[in-house]
Amino acid sequence: MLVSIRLQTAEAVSRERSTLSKTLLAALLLPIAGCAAVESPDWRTLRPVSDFGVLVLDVYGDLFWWTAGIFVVVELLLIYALVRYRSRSGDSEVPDQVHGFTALEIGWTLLPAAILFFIAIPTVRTIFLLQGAPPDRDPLEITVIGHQWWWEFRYPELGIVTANELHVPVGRTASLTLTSADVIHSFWVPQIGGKRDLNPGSENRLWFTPTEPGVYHGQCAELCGTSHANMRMRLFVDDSASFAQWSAAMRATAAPDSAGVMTFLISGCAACHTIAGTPAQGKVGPDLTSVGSRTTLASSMIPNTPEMMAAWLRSPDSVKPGALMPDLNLDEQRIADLVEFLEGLR
Amino acid sequence: MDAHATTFGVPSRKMAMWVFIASECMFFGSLIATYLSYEGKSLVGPTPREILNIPLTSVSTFVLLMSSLAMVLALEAVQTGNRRGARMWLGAVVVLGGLFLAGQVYEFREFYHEGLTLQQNLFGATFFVLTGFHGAHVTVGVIWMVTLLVMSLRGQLGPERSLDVEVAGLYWHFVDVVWIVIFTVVYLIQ
Amino acid sequence: MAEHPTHETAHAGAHASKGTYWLIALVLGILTLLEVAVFYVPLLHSVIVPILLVLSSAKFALVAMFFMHLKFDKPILTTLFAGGLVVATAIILSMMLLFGTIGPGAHM
Amino acid sequence: MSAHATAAHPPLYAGGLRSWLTTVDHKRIGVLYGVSALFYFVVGGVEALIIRLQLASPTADVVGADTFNQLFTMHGTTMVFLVLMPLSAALFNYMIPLMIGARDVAFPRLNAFSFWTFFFGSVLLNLSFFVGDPPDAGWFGYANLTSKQYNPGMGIDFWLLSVQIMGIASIASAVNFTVTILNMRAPGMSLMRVPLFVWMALVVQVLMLLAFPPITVAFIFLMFDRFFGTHFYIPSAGGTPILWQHLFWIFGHPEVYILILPSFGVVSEVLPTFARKPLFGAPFMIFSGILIGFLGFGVWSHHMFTTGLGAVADTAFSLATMLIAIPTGVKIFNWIATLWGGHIRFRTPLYFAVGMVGLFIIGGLSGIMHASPPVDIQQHDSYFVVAHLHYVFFGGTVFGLFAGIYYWWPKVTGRMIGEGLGKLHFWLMVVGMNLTFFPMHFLGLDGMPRRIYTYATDLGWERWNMIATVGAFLIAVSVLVFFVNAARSLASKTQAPADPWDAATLEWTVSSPPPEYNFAVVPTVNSARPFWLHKYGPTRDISTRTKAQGTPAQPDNPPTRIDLPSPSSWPILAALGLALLGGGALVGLWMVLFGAAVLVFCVYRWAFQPLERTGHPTFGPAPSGGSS
Repeated sequence: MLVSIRLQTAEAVSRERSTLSKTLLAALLLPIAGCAAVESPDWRTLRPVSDFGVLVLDVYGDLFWWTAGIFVVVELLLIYALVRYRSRSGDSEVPDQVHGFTALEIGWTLLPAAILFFIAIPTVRTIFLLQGAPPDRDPLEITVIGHQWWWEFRYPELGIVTANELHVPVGRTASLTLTSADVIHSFWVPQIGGKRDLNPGSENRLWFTPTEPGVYHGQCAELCGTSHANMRMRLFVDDSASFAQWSAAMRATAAPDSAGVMTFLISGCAACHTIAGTPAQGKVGPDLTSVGSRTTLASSMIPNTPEMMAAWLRSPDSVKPGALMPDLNLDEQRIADLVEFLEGLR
Repeated sequence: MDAHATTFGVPSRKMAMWVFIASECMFFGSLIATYLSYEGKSLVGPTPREILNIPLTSVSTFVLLMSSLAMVLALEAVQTGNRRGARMWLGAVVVLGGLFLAGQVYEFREFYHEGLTLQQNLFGATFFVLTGFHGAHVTVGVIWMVTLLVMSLRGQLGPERSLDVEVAGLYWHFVDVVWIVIFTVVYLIQ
Repeated sequence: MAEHPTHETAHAGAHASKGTYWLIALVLGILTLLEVAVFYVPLLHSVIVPILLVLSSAKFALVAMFFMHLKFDKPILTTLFAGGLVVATAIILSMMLLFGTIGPGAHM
Repeated sequence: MSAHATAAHPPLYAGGLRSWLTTVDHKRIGVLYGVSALFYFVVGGVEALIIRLQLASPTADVVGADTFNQLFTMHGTTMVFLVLMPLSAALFNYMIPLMIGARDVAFPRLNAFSFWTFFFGSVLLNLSFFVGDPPDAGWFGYANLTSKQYNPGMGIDFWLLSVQIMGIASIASAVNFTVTILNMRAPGMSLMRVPLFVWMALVVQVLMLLAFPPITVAFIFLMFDRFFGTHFYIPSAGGTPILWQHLFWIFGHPEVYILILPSFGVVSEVLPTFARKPLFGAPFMIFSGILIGFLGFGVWSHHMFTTGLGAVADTAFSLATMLIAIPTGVKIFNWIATLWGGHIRFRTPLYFAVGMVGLFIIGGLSGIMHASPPVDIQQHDSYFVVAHLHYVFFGGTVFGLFAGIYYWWPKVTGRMIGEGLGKLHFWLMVVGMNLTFFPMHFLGLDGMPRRIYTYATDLGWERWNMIATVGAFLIAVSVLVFFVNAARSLASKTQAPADPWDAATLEWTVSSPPPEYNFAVVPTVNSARPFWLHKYGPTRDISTRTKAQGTPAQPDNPPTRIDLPSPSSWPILAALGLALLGGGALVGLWMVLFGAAVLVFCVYRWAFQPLERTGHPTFGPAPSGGSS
């Protein structure tokens, strides 16, 4: 019996090398092939620039190799069974009617349990690490408030309020308090680490210590309405010197030229926006105190250039669909004045 | 499809009612879970302690418990072919169920006058939705009982149809046990 | 939603007698009275929750076992009911834990 | 048994539209479910294609932001409630009574009511397209984005009312099938002899029973918030949108198993048939299915690891989630062991079943990653999760259900379906599916969030997005091939044999399609594989024995007549009343009251209408099998 099976298999292999088994193999290994096609992936979540991201990546690494191993073993077993036990044409024999093998089944119940044990340990340890106290005893406290569809960043100890561009110094733990002004949003800078939701009516916390200066892309990760896709941000990890410089500049409220303030006030902008040191104290939209110093506009959608600023003022909705900033029907002269004024706020 | 042909020897309709009751456990479980999760989280009054009328509700609870007694006696009467008893006890279930509902309507009106509405606070919302859906179940039960009573009065409710009464009874008793839980966790444990 | 109302006959198993029903009703009434009494005795306020839970569980069980005939009926019916009941109870407890109604940090 | 296979009987699907509207036959209702589901499969697929076109390149402008949000909301809602659930229901309806040796379900008219309620609910959902305001808050509809303040249009109302109506259909159908499976089995079919597919169906019914009430309650709260101004999910009044997340996922996670277990069941029927062996370790398979269902209720918060529930809750839900991997692993190993040592015949159903095993593993393994909160918080709401869930629902459920469709196609239609086109369908679908969904892992790892209608050019996401879009169109082609194959099969004249696959379960003992009464003589079952036992005798030492030509296992002891339930108009009218009651909330109170009146009236007429009426044809004794 055994011999005959061996003969069959040998025959099958030499005769056909069946296109079927080949294609089957190719199809099921497609994902692996896909992986292999990508040389040394440099995807953002795999290139962390904070202690938080590194902790997360460590657990991911563990899990990846366990699951990849299981994947390869199981798929190979499946393909082997298919190729080895394929019926030849005209074969009307009935195979042995095996109903089960209890010891084996108990075995492959316990095996995954054992593997899970190895996955569970780093998981639980990291959960408590990440949700425990920040490693730095004097972290930089920042409050992040989600809005449809922009980010508000407040530095209570520095007296800074800004939007959409978050600056943190390298090497010092940033401790974020997260909440929302309207619907649920989610704070996510992939290279920093995992996300944490911004829930209206309650506060969440998240800390990380950036390790590499640079500018990193971040984005809201919880569906929050029309322009969810456009709720982006930039995280600037500055070296200590430039962070000090930035925060000093932010705190220095340059007396803005009064003509510009006047245009800003009579155009209706002040109903929603604050500019420190002026009567404009609106709380609905982003704080514009030093908007001229930002690199981007409209929750990091467009570069901060006079042309783009003008386009944004002309028709907010066509830049960011659903934008809550109304189209004020400003004439070109007023737009030019406002652009000049706002770009001057540094 | 009679009892002898079924696998478990239980009439399918009776089993279906039990299956439905299991599902209802989750329905009321979710409502109760929400009530308890939001307990004490209202931003403004009135609070349960200020407003819940324990003497009134104790009487209501007693009325509903006694309706369950009437229900089993009605079933017993139908099974033994006691038509007079069936009418009397089904009538009693209808009256007691109606009394319970009347008590609830009175209670809701009182609360409304004391400033507790659906919109007032979380207590109002969770309380009215939980007890309101229970009341809706009682209402359906009362309509069902009236139907059975009319059938009985027309002489259509002989012993051969006692399963109709038994299944309706299971529903009625379940509505009663739900109230046992609500009375305890909403009214007595504040 | 009664299906085929004419064809089934009740499975008249060994139900309790009328006397038992009256007795159960009496016990239910007394338990309710006890519950309300516990509510009004200030001395018992520290242990009111466990007492009330025990009393109402007893009422629940009596109605289910006798009025709903689970004690005399096929075990499959009890199994079905218990399935829903257990999952529902577990969910209520988990939600209370998650929302801080009970457990660490609760006010009760 | 097979003696009646060729007996004359009235054609199952004859009769005009009215006979379809009033049918209470489980087979016809199964067909109605199947046709509706396949129709919505096309609708949901077109929605997906538009989504993929929009994402194929950065800053594309195929549809606007709002339309995109509506499309993925409708795609998700459609695929979950209008495709995968009813497609499973189609197989349940058609096959369960046949597989357990029953003539119909326990409550045939309730069954019709379930279908029509589902159907009207699905129509109501899609009506939102015609009033130009489809829902746009995602199929998960997280509060408080669904509140009146942030979503003032009617879309959310359409969504919440129609899903609630379909939920009632699901609960009604779950009650019906739980009782059918438990209580309507043929003599001798103990629970351990119930076919795996039926077992998984039973677990699914219980999950529906227990999972739909919480979502109903969540919807009731949302309805009260939107219609009556309560504050269940409104933070300014002390409520929390997180309550919605809990209630939704208490439903939502069991729902995942509601969607995948039917497919597990199909594969557990198909693999043994084509390997010509019994299912390896059937009791383990049954218990692991039950365990998956049970554990499914204890893990809902693993969808909420970014919500901020705290380290203790995260740990508890993480560990509970990991436990589910154990019974799932058991299933996969047992399937492979079923193939092991068999004589595997490579027919189309086997292709899809094997494809399901091979692809589901990928979704299962990425699921294990998500069980670990530190990993999950990176992957949550990113395209990695989109990849994961499509490997589970497309690789797992869709492939499994297609295995079932090909497997039972001859039984249902009485026609064989083309092997060549079937295999082409399979290969196109495998390649298309991997091309579409595998790159999404990479996109997720590169930080692409889900549910975004556009992305900037400088993020480097366009290559994999373009590949995914190409894959999606390949899937569309494969589905087209399926429809061509189906049409050719239906047009062909060759009658399918009763038992084309040499299978082991009861449905293959009757003709294809089965007679209206299913079994002329209700079989007596003495094995988990009654038909196999009948064909091959006791299974010990079977390897040398060749197939014995069919002799009836049953003593010919026919009943005098077979009473079948009569068609009834009341279930469909009651379902219409329910839909008017629910949908009426969008029109006005008068419509709600009108719907309620219709519902109550129809329920009364239904309750007092005898199930079997005189004058309806009954069937005489077998083997003549003709109508009398």
